[in-house]
Amino acid sequence: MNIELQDIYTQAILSMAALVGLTSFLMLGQSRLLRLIFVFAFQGLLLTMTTMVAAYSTDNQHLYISAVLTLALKVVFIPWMLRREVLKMNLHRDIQALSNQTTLMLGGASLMVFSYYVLHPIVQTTSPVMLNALAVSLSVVLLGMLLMISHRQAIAHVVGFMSIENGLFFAAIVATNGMPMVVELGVAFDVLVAAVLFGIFFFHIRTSIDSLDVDLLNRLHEVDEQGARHDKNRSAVINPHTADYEVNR
Amino acid sequence: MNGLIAAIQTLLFVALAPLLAGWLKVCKCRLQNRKAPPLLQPYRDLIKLTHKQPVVAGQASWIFTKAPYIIFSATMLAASVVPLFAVDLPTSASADVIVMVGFFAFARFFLALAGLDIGTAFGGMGSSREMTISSLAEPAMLMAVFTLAMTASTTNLSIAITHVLNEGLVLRPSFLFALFALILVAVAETGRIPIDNPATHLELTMIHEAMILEYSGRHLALIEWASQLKLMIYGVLIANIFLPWGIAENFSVEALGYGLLAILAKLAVLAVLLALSETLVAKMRLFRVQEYLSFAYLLGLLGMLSHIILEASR
Amino acid sequence: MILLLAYCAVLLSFVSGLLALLMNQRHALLALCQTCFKKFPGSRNQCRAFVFGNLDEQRFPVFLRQAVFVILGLSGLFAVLAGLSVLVSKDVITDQIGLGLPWLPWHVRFDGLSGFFFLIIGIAVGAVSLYGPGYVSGYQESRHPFAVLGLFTGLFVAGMLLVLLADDAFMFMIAWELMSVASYFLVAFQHENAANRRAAFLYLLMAEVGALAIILGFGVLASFADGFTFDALRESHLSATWASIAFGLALLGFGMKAGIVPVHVWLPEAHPVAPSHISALMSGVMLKVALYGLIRFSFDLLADIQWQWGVVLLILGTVSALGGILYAMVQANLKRLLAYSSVENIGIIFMVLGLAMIFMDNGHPQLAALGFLAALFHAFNHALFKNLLFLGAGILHHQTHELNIDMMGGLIKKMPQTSLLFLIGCMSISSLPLFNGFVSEWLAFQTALQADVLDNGVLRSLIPVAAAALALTAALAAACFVKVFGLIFLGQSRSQHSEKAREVADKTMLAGPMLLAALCFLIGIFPGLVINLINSVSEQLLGQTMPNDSALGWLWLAPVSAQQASYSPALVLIGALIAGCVSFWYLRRDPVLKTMRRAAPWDCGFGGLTPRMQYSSNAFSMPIRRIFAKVWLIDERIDKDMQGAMDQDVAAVHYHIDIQDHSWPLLYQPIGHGINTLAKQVGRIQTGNIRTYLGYSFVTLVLMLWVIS
Amino acid sequence: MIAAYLVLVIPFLGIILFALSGHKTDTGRINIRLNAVTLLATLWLAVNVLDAGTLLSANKAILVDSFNVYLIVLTAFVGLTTSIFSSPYMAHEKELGKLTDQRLKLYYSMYQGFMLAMYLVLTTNNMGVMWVAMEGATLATVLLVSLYRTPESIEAAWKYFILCGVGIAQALFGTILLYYAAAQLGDIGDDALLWSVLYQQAANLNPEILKIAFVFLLIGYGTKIGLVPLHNWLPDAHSEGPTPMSAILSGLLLNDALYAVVRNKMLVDGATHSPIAGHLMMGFGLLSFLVGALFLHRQKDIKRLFSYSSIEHMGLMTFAFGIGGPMATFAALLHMTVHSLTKSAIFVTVGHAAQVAGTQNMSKIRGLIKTQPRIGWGLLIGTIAIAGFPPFGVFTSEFLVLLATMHSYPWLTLPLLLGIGIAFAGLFRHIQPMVYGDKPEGQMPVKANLLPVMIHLGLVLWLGLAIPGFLANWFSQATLLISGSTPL
Repeated sequence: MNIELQDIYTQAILSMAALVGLTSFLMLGQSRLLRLIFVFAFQGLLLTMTTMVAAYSTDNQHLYISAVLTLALKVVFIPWMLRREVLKMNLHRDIQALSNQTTLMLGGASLMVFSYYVLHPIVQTTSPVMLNALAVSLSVVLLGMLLMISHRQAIAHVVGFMSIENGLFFAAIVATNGMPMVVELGVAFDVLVAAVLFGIFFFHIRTSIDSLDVDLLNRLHEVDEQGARHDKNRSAVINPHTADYEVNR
Repeated sequence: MNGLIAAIQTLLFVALAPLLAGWLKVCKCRLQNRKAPPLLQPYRDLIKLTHKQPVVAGQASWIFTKAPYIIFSATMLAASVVPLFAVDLPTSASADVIVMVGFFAFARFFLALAGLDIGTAFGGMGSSREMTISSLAEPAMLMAVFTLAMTASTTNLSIAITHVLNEGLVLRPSFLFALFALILVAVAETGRIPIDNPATHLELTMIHEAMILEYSGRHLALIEWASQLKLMIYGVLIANIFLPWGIAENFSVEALGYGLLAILAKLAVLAVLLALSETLVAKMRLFRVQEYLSFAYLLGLLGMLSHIILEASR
Repeated sequence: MILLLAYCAVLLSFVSGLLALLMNQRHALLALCQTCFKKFPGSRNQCRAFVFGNLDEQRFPVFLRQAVFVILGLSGLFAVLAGLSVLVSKDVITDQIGLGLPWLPWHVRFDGLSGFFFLIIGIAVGAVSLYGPGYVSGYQESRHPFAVLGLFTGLFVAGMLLVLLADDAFMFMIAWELMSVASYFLVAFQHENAANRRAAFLYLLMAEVGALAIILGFGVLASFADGFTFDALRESHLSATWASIAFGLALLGFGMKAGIVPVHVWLPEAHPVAPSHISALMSGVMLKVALYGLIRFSFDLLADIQWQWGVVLLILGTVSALGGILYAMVQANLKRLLAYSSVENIGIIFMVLGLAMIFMDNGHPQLAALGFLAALFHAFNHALFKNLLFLGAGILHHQTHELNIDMMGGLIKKMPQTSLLFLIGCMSISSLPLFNGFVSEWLAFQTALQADVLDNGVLRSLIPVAAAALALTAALAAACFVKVFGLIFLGQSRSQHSEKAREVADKTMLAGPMLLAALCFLIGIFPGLVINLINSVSEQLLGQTMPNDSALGWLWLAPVSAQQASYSPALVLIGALIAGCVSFWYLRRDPVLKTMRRAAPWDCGFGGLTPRMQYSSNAFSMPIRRIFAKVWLIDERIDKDMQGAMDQDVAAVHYHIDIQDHSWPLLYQPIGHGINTLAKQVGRIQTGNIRTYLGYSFVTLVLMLWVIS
Repeated sequence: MIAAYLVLVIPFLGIILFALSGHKTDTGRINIRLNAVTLLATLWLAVNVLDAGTLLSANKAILVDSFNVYLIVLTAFVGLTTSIFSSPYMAHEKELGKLTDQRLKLYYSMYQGFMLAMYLVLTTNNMGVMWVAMEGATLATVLLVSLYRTPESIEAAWKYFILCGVGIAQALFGTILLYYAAAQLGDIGDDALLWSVLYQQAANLNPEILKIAFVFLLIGYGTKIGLVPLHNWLPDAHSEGPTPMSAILSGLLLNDALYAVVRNKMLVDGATHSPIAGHLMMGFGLLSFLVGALFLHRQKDIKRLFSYSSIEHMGLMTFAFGIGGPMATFAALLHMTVHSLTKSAIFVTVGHAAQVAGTQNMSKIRGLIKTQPRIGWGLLIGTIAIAGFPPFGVFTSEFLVLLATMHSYPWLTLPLLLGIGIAFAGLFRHIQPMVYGDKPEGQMPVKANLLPVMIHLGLVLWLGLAIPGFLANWFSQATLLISGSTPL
């Protein structure tokens, strides 16, 4: 594929894709929450711009609406809310040590390659641009998940979650020029409600564990701490001759 | 005619059983350098017992008082299906050798119950041991009998003996094994040395005597008689299955006479052998009995296998 | 018409179950009746009096109990009638019921085999319903509601009958599981005891596993056929391997229900804890239904019998028979002992069935028919005498509140009728001549003795060994039941309870056992009655009948030919009567000697016998325990309490014995252990950390994408 | 068609009604009535479908065919019976002081919100809207999970929210890919997300894209189904939320997520002509089934126990749909119905049992039959039914699944068999001590309405004995739709 042979729209979209991918990387490596939120807002802005470009080039009215929605939600409302939380919780000074940042970045890079690899089969039936765009959005999705896996702050989780949404949105816009209106509105509504709910949950979590570290949310699990107690009873399951099988008695 | 002969045979069985016991005792005493009681002493004992009023334990139930009759009848029925001096016995058809073993089991069942009825320790001990030994002896016995049954392909004793007779002298390894097995079982089942000693009442070793300790009078007579009968049945079985020659095959008077003489002679010899072995062998501990009986079982099994592998292979 | 009888039997058992549910609805009934009478004022006063009399608070429970059992008894009666008529008419009746899957209504088929088992169930249910009202009156309504007992008894019986009627895999499984589940509730009926709950759990677990195996067995057949009806399954011609797999699955499933070693363990746990009339049905009848299933599966559906299956059955049967009776021997709990003895008898049946299979595949259908006959006959007999013994055990429990035979003794004088009935049961199960158990064992021996006709040397030597094991089993069974009868009924009372025991007041409770005992004896003397019925079964199923030599007349049993073996129990009975009477009258001819003198037994001069001097259950079986020591896991301890100077004097001796089944540590504990360990390992994936969970999601996604491309 | 709209409008009105008016004592009763009216509407809808066959609204927004019509009725039915249960249950919880009026208001309006989401998932013809509704269901219930505001419930709700959110986002990616694939065909335009259109065009869709799309859809909706290893939210959410919510989550949400997967699978199968989608589903299904069964053994909390049982059963259904033959599909459809009925009935009894004992800890719940026989028997019989004993309907479907597996993949029956056995043991080792035995000190009966349980179990029993003609007809038509042939 020769980039110079593509029209300007395609070039713009590809650049946007590259930038969106880059912001995802930036977020992945980010250990300060405020910066993380800023980069997230920037990604939202890129998304808005992409939508605008798409709307302009295809002359699609409803894409403008979705661009506005994106701007309002992802660039303004959510970052504002998160930032407020961070400041309120006094988390902006915390630097969360990412134990193996290098590995993480390498992993992220290989995810990108992997996205291309996965989506490669569809290149036969479609343009390479699409492949690029889809691969980037897939890698944004995957990087978002990786972000959530590697960060312990609930705020970072929300950012990761929303950046996954960004990735999806990007794919929708680039690959298919947006979804049908009703779906777009629905998705936007869901995102809004989700954002509100996140706000409520921050409050609840804070009151319950006095922190937003999700690793502390680990009461509900199936791992056996008192192995010995179970060992004693385990042969009793169906043996009527030993003790009582009703283990918990 | 057949029915009459069968009845006579059975009655003869019953009548001769004490004689065999007497003869055995005589032989044994001779071998042990003791003065023997008269040959007919068992008859005198039986008559004396039947004329005494039986004394029964206070808590005895009907099982205790009726058991002797049941035991005696069952043993007599067993005797009735064994050809004594003539084959072609009609009773053999109505009850074959398996039924005969069943009759023994029947008698033993009630004997053991009677032992438990009074509630003494001895009775329980005797019953327990008797049932243990017999349950080991029974399969061994059936193995021996099955060897015969498979050779003659019948379980009808009368027909089986005819079969052996008609075949003439064939040396079958299987019969040899079966014979030994049957002898060992017979010794165990009739309570002879080395399993049990009918002559003693030594508390810790007795089996048969422990069960009948509380019996007296006609009850005791019946039980004694039944056990003499059982000894005789085993003797006749051994003699007539493995050495059937001389037994009457038709009902002419001389054939019957020869048959009777032949079986008497065979039994006499067997009794001598038994006496000899009882003199030479010491009594076993109770818990070695299973070795003895499993040896018998092994012999029976070997007999069966040698029949299948050596004699009937195809 | 015949099918109608069968349907009646099923419906009546359902109705009896539903009727029992009315136990708590007296007030509703009362109201209903009142409105009815108001509506129809013309009704007779007697009728009204009858209705209200029975709805009286005192009278109602008694009345309802009787009504439930009367209906159950009618169900049994109809089952007997249906079974007999189909056996006599030799018909095969098919029908369809509009239940089940949309494309598969319930297929019903009533043929000789079903009919024969109908007969067994009918007799047992009849006996139980005669016995039932008296027995259940001992339960406290508040603790052990009759509604539950009655409902599930009805469902249980209906389930068993439906299994026999089923002609498609789906209905078969539904009926089969109905039977299992209903009996599970019955086992758990007295659930206050932990032992009962354990037993019920174990029972249901094994029933479930067994049922799954059966489903799979059907599944193997169905995957080579089009449809689940038995007709379709019969047409599925399997390769030898698949047929063997199907047979193996069926054997596992049905064997688990039947109680074949080593999958027998639920039996000795469940039977002792269920109410006695239920144990009687479970042991006497339900195990037979499992047998029916195996016969239906292998002889009817698979049809192409392979002799290797026969060998498997033979070996398993032998092991079960020996194992069962040896374990029975050392039990002190009467019902547990009886349960193990059921294992033994089922083992015998399987053994003979194995022989039948071997003969079948080796081209001796007549001998196969003989083995088949022996197996079915023994099944019939076992149903009779095991039912009898369980009902007897129930009476004992009802009267003495004991099941430990070490706590009984001397009951023969207190309960003369029960003891006689129990004695008949013991004699039948010990296979003594003149009783039915002997006839079937005799037939089994006769089958085994025909091994000579086989070409395969291994088989020819294997079968006699099995026969010898059978002999050992029979002898041990006799020893075992001498112990049972002797310790329970003879000797002196070993406890307060048995000291105070009385004969049952309610004589109808004895009617059930009496019926069974009479049948035991009757069949023992005239086995031809049942054999003719079974012959029509094997004619339908195998196309062969037992070649009974009719030359000797109907009193005789000559399975192969009169030359080979024959048995005439009637003549033996006559001989026995003659011998017994003659000796009896001869010896008692002198009137002076007729009387016996009563005296104290010999006590070795220690001053009186006490009950504690008697042999106990453990003492009785001690020689056998020593001889076959390897068969059990025995934990035997003697603790001495010492006292006095230097602790040299023995104050008291405590004897403990605990006997366990080998199958627990070898089979069940490893499985239980394995599952628990596995569950523990699997539990580790649920760490509680959300990041780990996200990681799972991520890895799964990546993995799937990788897989797909 | 009006019926279909009614079904959607009534719960919507319900949300608004409950949200605006504060909580009153009779809110529970109004909730019951609303659900009853919805049920009537769905029945009307069902009659319409019965008469006219597949219904497609004029704007193609709503599609009701034989596959979803019975699910709609089932949803309404379970919704109604659960609301009958929830009314006294929540009142009791309030008496105990666990809840405030404010939260009850939230509860009731979210109840209707959840129902709306469910109806929308089922009735919509648009795959995008289906996704929106599915996410909406998560959002509606997430606050219900944390209704008690205990640290555990908040933790559970957070996990539920995040895991399901991330999961469902993947489903959206799948949907976008689907749309993309359809858009390539040209001249479909906005109809490219309509299932009815996609289904017609399935053979022309790009198989490669659809394969990838299916992976995303399966993992996305699979998270909601509770497929191992994506299931981790499920036991937490079930055990910490109020019991009526567990009942509808288990009975409805999981079903509808599976419904979404199957709808998508139909498209993918049409495009790829390979069993790859089926194989993926079989793999996930079997894994969930086995792992769920094993987890049962280790539970201490009664609601957790049954949520693992749900995982196990959903695994079985997924597996059955994965096999794909007519018999397996029929079985899976039937299993969806009976599982939903049985499981919601069980949760109802479980809720009461927990109230009787005052705890969800199974080691503290004892002797239910002696304390309150109806609850004890209800729990016991429900467990018997869910464990797959006949004559209950669960048996029928498991029977068919086993036989279908035997037919197509004989060796897979072995793990299946093992799983059923392990699951049964796992359930019963916990249930039996709870229902049986003597009544412990201080355990008192509670006011309970067990009518729902009886009706549910009665229906399951009926389905086990005979499947009514119209239902069988729907099942077989749906089977035809999904697998291409009918078992009839």
